[in-house]
Amino acid sequence: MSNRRIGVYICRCGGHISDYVDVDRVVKAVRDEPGVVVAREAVFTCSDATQQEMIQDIKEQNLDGLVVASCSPKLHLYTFRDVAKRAGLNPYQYTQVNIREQCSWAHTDDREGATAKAIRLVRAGIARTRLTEPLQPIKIDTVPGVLIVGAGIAGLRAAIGLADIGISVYLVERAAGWPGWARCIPMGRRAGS
Amino acid sequence: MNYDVLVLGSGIGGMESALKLGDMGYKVLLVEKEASVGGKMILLSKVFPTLDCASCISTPKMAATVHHPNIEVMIYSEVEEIRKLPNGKFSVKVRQKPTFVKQTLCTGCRQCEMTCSVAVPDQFNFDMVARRAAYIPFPQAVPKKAVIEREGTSPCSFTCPAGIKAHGYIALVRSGKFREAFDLVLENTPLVGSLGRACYAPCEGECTRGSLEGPLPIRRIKRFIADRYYQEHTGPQYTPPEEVKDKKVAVVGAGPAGLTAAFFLAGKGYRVTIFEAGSQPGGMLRTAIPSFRLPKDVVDRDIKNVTALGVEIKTGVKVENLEELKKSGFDAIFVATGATRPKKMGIEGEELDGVVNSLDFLQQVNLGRKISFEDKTVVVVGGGNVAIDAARVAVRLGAKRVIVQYRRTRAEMPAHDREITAAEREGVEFQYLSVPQKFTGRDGKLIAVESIKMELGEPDAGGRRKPRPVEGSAYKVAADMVITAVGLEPETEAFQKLLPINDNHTISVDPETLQTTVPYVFAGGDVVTGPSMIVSAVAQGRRAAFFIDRYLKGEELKGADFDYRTPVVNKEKVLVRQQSYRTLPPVGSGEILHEKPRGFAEAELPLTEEEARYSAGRCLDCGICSECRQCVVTCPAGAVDLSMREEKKEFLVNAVIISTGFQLFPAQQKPQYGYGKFKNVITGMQMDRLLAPTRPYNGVLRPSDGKVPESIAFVLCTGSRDQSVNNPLCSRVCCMYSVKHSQLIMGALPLADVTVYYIDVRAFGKGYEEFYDQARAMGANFVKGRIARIEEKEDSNLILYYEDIDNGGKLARAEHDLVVLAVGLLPNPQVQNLFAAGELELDEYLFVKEVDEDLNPGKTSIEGVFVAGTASGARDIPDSILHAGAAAAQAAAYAERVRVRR
Amino acid sequence: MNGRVRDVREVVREEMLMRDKILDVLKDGPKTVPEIAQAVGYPCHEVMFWVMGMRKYGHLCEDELTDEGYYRYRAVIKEDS
Amino acid sequence: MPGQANTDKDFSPKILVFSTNNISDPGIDLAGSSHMHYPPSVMVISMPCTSGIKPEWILYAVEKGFDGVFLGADGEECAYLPDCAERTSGIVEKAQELLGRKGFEPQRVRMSAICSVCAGPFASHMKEFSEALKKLGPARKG
Repeated sequence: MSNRRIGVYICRCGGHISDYVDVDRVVKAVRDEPGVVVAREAVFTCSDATQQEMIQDIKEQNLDGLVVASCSPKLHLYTFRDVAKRAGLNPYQYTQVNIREQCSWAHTDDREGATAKAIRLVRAGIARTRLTEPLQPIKIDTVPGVLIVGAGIAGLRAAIGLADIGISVYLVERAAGWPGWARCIPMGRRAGS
Repeated sequence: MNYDVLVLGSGIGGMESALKLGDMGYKVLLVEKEASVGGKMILLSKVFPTLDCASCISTPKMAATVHHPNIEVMIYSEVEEIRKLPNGKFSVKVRQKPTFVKQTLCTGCRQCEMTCSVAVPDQFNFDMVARRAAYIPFPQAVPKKAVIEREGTSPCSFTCPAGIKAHGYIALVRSGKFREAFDLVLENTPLVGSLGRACYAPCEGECTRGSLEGPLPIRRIKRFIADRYYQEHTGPQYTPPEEVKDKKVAVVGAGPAGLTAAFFLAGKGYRVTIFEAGSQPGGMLRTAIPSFRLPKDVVDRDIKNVTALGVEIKTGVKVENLEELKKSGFDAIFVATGATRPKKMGIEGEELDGVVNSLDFLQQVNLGRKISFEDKTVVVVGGGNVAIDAARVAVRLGAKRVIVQYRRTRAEMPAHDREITAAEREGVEFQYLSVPQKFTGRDGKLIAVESIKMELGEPDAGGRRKPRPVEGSAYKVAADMVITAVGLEPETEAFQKLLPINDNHTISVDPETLQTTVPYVFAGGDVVTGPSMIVSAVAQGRRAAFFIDRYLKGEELKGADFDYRTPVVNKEKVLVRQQSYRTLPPVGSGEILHEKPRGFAEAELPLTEEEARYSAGRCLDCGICSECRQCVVTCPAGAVDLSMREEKKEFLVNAVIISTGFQLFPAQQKPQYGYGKFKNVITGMQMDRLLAPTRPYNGVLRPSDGKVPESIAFVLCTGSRDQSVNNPLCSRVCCMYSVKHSQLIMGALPLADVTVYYIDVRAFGKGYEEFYDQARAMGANFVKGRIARIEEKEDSNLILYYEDIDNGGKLARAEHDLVVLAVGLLPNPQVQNLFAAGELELDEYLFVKEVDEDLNPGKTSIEGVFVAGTASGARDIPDSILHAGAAAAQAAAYAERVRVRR
Repeated sequence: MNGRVRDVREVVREEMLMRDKILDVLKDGPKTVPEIAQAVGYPCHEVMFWVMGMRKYGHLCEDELTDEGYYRYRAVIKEDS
Repeated sequence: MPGQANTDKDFSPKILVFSTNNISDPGIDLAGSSHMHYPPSVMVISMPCTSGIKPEWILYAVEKGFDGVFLGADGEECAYLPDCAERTSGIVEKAQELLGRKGFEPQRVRMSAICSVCAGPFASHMKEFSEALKKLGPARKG
């Protein structure tokens, strides 16, 4: 993880970032951070053209880390994870840095301060990318069966509901009344069977 | 496209169902009519009884819903029809409304909203504050993308032949953005000043305000825009485009059509030359329209808008051979020579000295020839605008008597009514139903006009009643001058060998593209349409430029989308959208009309800035969006696209969940409580907004004047448990949300008194009773008694009359400075229209009926259709979520069964 | 309607017309809603719509709370553009 | 808000904020999108739930140059743990203890519930905290 090859893209957001943050200075400041191979700015990092550029950079320069400094992850986290994926990376090899909602827009009164903060935030994002191991989704096989304790109306209705969608149900009832003494009644059937 | 389950409505119930199903691996289509998911819960301050932040619980769910790999969310969309198929599946038609913002490009920066020129009540703040026509629903919206609300094209803009965005520039003037308004008009025509004076303004005829106190003075507002701009800028602020194309276009005729075409073609980078037969450019603007209506310096300044783009105007050049012109290096030609030849009357004496045609006459005067009609009697023949212009000019030249003879009545007169009235006021005499039969002269000089009276006979093919002479009614008028104005026609003989010419001398063109049979020749304006309005000629010029550009680029002409306009908005709908109207009288006509005016000073006063803005402020914003295009200009991402159209999509789904939620009781239906009338009476939902951090005001304030309230009353059971409004049901949430409000208010405003008027407090859920006790302990005053009526005092405080049950049931009164009506929940009536008639059963209160409520909650009368949340009855949030889970499980089971059946 | 309360839609629409007038009135310093209403000659409850709309879109913001229980509002000098 | 005078020109305390992805981070975002101002020396790291913070991290942050650490906690709305606020306050206590042992003022750690619409409260917390830290002076003396 020490020799990561990272691409960094700083968004101007059509002025919403660049009006308050000196984006060129941010690019210069992070260009020589350890692991950074590509550092660019773009008017809109979320535009199709810039996304294509990222994918191309990742492929051509063999990048294994992607940092996009733009807006809140609430907006484009999924967009850029998808970019990473399309470029053949693990989506978690990408880090979103929020320099709009939590930087340019919050410090519209202080260009110097906002620029310094953006540099720190992007550096932090790069460090994070450099130091993290990408996650792999894990798949765990489960048993499509459910144990229901109590065969009152709630237990019974739940059992029917589960059985209806093809999940085996084991319904356990302590009392001696209905549904009889059965301790363990398999009620389900697999869908389609 | 196929989905396992369609979920209708993305409130907390809909999201819950969709997420449950998505997590189980089912493919879900979620349709939401608003521009964000979230429903009503996201708008609440807190939830009871835990006082958790509603937004904090909702936002992660909203994001999860939208990003879920198994859920497809369609926002700003409405289900039009659901039809059950014999195989148990459902066919669903969805209408996706255009958002006018390309969702993939929008970055949620709200710049469009900041610059938008139209303010409308914000439905997400329950009308307590304004939003813009361009808007992001609320700060936590998911997706956080702007939409532009457009109900259609406003009638004024829609009717303008030239497509000038009348509503747009009106809205800009209202905001005081005069330069932007000028630029907007300039997008459709260079002749801003001329149209502002001489246009016959079809827009004003369509103005919805016309059915109230009278239309807006749209034309004069345009004149105001032009005057203001021209005052500040003696020349255009632009230069020819940097990128010049190598193609050249010749425009024949420097009238409105030619100038407009040249303007747009030059703007696209073509090298354009206009050939004008007259000595000065402007066409009819210069020659025919008298300067008291249109000063010639205005025409000059308008023309500068064209020449500033590098257009060369060659005057005194009459083009007769188009092929030669083409050979001299032009790639396309636009013929816009107008209708310049006066028709002859064909009666005896027309050649006499003293008989002139109107066009020659007006031209002479406009070119500054000194003519005096002192002591003369002038007869003008004809009833068009040119005739009236001639008559009014004759008056100004000092004529003793000016008579207009017209063969039909005033009602049939083609001249603009405003002009006729003006002429009357200036002392012009009108002899209707009169036609000259002969002009008599002495020594070749006119001395009299011999006319005959007419009567109107049967309507002809065109529906106009044909005049016929009345026998023996001939009469004679002594006259020194006759001006004939019986019509104009194009002079097209020179083009005859190249182009097909119609019988009425107009050039035959393809009406869509304005191309003639000779591909490189296009024609437009009066030479194609016959005599028409300036604004129609402008329209043709614009159209020609569009298609000439395509022709020169080698693109297909037919079927190209020129000047698409969203369908016109329904004026009736506009008028009922608003409950009441204040009378906003139109400003005076501004015309200085008096008997026998002399000189050619402009007859109409300009609007003052105050008048212009006031007049623009009368606009009803018919289409909501004014098309002022500020958002288009300002959007950094170029995401705004006003030409977007709605899309209809069809899907096949296995099961349906209806989670369309509830409506709040419209509190106006309890007039004795004065909601909508008394300023400080609000609803519980409005109180929730006031308490939420994304509130409409900067705190909990009285709507009457922004004061921090000191004494707040809650009126429970407003519109629920109330036979008088036809809703006997308990709404289940009003007690608790009012208790919640009380607690929150006591937290936010420690000095305020809180009184809750109740019938009985229903605190049935887990922790609810404790929550209620807590409110009491905090100091909320609970008074048992139903409010009979509320009165408003002079200072906007409110007097509540109630039956004080705990004190022997005597009538009591109390004063408060803010009253919150705890309105109940009502069914959402739109559900009924989703399915083919009667298929979906509703209960007696019009909620969706649960046919097997005890064992299968959520099951409806249609197998495979389930209902979740408040669509089937009043519920609080936890119950809605529970219900949504039940509906999801059953929908999954049905989907499974349908899948198996296949 | 009783003629005293105008339709919300109509009042809200006029924000664009009233904005400059209100900003003009605020030139001399922050004012409460009743003070603004008196200066522009419109009823308080209508001024509320305009002031709150202008506040929402950043043309003005609240200042201190007066002893009478009213907030004062002051014009915001636009930082951008 | 604009127009506020900067009293102490030399020292603007560096504040590290821990926020939560679901709840306090959107609140902090909202402060930005409403153009509310707070000192740019505030930096935010977001995470799933503040109850996962180790007290040692806080000490580390202060040792490495942050003058204060703020935990923007969730209330009961936390999607992971209903008692996360309690756990977080436990962490704060431990962190304060750690700081104290190393000679740092315990006031350098603060926590408050920041909800998804708490834009205004967040901005004022930051201003107040910043002022308080100014009075304390830089964490690393000399």
